[in-house]
Amino acid sequence: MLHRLPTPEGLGYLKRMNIRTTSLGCTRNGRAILSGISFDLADGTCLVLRGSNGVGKTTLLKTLAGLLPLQQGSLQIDRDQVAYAGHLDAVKAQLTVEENLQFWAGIYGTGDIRTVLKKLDLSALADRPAHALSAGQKRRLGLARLLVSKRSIWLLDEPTASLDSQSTALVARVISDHCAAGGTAILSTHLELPIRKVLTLDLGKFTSKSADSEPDPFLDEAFA
Amino acid sequence: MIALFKRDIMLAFRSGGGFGLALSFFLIVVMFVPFGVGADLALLAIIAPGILWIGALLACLLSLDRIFQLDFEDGTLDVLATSPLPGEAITGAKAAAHWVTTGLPLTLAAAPLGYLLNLPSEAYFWLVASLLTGTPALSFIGSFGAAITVGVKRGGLLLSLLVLPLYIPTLIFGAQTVTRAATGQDPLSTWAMMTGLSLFAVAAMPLAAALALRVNLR
Amino acid sequence: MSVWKYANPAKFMSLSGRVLPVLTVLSGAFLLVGLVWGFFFTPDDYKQGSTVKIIFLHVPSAFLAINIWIMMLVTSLIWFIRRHHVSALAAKAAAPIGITMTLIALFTGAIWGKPMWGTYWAWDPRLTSFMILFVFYLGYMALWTAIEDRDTAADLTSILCMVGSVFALLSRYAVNFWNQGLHQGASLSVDAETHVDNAFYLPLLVCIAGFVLLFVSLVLLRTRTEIRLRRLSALQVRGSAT
Amino acid sequence: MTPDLGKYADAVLSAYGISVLLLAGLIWLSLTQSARARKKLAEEEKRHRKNG
Repeated sequence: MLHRLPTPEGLGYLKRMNIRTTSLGCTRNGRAILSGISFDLADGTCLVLRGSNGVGKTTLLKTLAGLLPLQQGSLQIDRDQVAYAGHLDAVKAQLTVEENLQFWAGIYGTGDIRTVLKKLDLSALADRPAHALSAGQKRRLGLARLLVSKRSIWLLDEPTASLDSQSTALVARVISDHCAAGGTAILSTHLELPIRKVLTLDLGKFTSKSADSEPDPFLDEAFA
Repeated sequence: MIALFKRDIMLAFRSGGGFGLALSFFLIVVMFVPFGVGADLALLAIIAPGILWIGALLACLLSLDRIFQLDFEDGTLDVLATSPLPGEAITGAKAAAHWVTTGLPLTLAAAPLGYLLNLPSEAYFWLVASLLTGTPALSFIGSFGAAITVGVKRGGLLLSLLVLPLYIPTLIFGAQTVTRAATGQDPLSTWAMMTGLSLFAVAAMPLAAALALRVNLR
Repeated sequence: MSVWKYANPAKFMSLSGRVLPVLTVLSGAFLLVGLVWGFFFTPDDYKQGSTVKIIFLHVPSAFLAINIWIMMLVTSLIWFIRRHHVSALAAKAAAPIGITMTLIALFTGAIWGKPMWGTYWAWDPRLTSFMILFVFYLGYMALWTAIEDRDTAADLTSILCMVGSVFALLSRYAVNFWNQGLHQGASLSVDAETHVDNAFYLPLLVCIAGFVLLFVSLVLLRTRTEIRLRRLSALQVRGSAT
Repeated sequence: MTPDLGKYADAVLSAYGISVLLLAGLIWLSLTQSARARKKLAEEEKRHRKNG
């Protein structure tokens, strides 16, 4: 059962398929929770993962990022283009905003962080230690890391959690701009974000039944 | 890789804890030995090489859990694992930074502390030489232990239990080098063996640590 | 027909269930014969007197202490490369047996040492190596109990076992070196077993066979326990899912 | 019955005593663990079969 998502208008056939999954299955703590996920995602699109808590949004994102091993199906994704942001900020409290970004620029081998700071309204805060930032400012710093990475596939786990409406709008704008520039984003959120060209995937439909889960050798047959 | 190395050193200086703590601990251990065994200078001269090596080893052990734990807790390791850096580069850079912030200062502090324990004058050069090439082994082997226990809550004690047995050969060769120098024997062969061991640890442990880290990030 | 099919838990359970009673009886018989023979019907050594009878405990336990670690290394490798669950569980099951054997070797060695060397404990290279082996077992077992997730625990303990083996070997060489450095012309080495009289040789072989059989029976029993526990938790997970 | 162990009787007997004690402890532990696992699993299997 292949759930091919409709290609958004304005993207021709020549557009490269950035991410392709075929009947993907994920396990968490050795227990199959998702199966049969198939989608194609073209450049310039944003995919929002929906579903109740515990349905496996984080697990799917981690599998896409390569942090969890692929359990079933096939996955085509350019790992050299993946920038992952988990629900933790990965911000060092002892370093300033600028030092935090400078570090990630060094890791990703990209240079200029000034334009990124400006774009996210962080220039004024550049010398402030990260422990003095508010939750919204920290999240902006996390987004700045994605921009600094200069990578095209963003995998975002709850980027809007614990943010006020203003910060949420900023997150949506940054993601929108990224997709408009040809990038791809897959994110999980409970909110309706004002992003153009957005597709939605309800993970509730792919909850694994134990029948089609990975066979557990310890459940094979009864033994005395 | 250099960025990670630099940042770890910067963090060690910033947070204060890791850097000064190891040195203070080393000083206190050395200070406690005369309290325990008496102030007989002749006796102290005999046990000084062992005390200095064990003190340095324990001081090194103190800060091992910081190598990965903090980055694990705030999600940095997840992001690093998806970055262009290979796993071995992450563990290698972090172990190297640990050495610069603990092994190196301990090496420098060892000579004056040796004087407190009446270490014979012939042994100072070899004390510094053995610690200089031996403490990298402590940091790199320790980083492997830290990578294994990173997912364990309050894993400090477990970390010591796992890492200390792995330190045995380094300790034996290191302390033996200084003892030989102090008693007028040739320390070069033991020093060479310890340095070889250290090189092996620097080359191989990042691989093992990266393997363990990968498992723990799942 | 591949030998790997016995790595399937159900197959392993049925096979081991059939073999275990036989092995248990065999190991009991061998141990009884070997130890009774050794204890009651061997002459005293002209030099060591009756203490030579300790050999029937010391040598087999020392032999197993080392070989159980090697068996754990092999099963760890199999788990790591082929991911057979039974293999990882067998390594976990073997560790407590290994540590018991190490303890027996240490105690009997120390008791033997008292009349021979005049002290229970000397930092003889062999005794010291066993002390080191003991802490390696301790660390390995502590890691198994510390980690909740079973596959993660299996992965990490097998990595530890592999790295630990390298360093255990290095420690052995370092200890040999260190001891020579301290006591020139060491007179305290336990090399009695290298030239064993025929009167002791046969009962010793029986004892070694008995210890090995006992180990195999125990490791099967304990692996079966681990497999049952594993199935128990798998059933519980499935039960809570539905 | 007991052989004459001479002046080393203490050493030999304690060596055998400690070894037998340790082995017995290990066997006892393995058996109780086995019995407990067997019982728990049997209960769970029964519950599982009842529920379908």
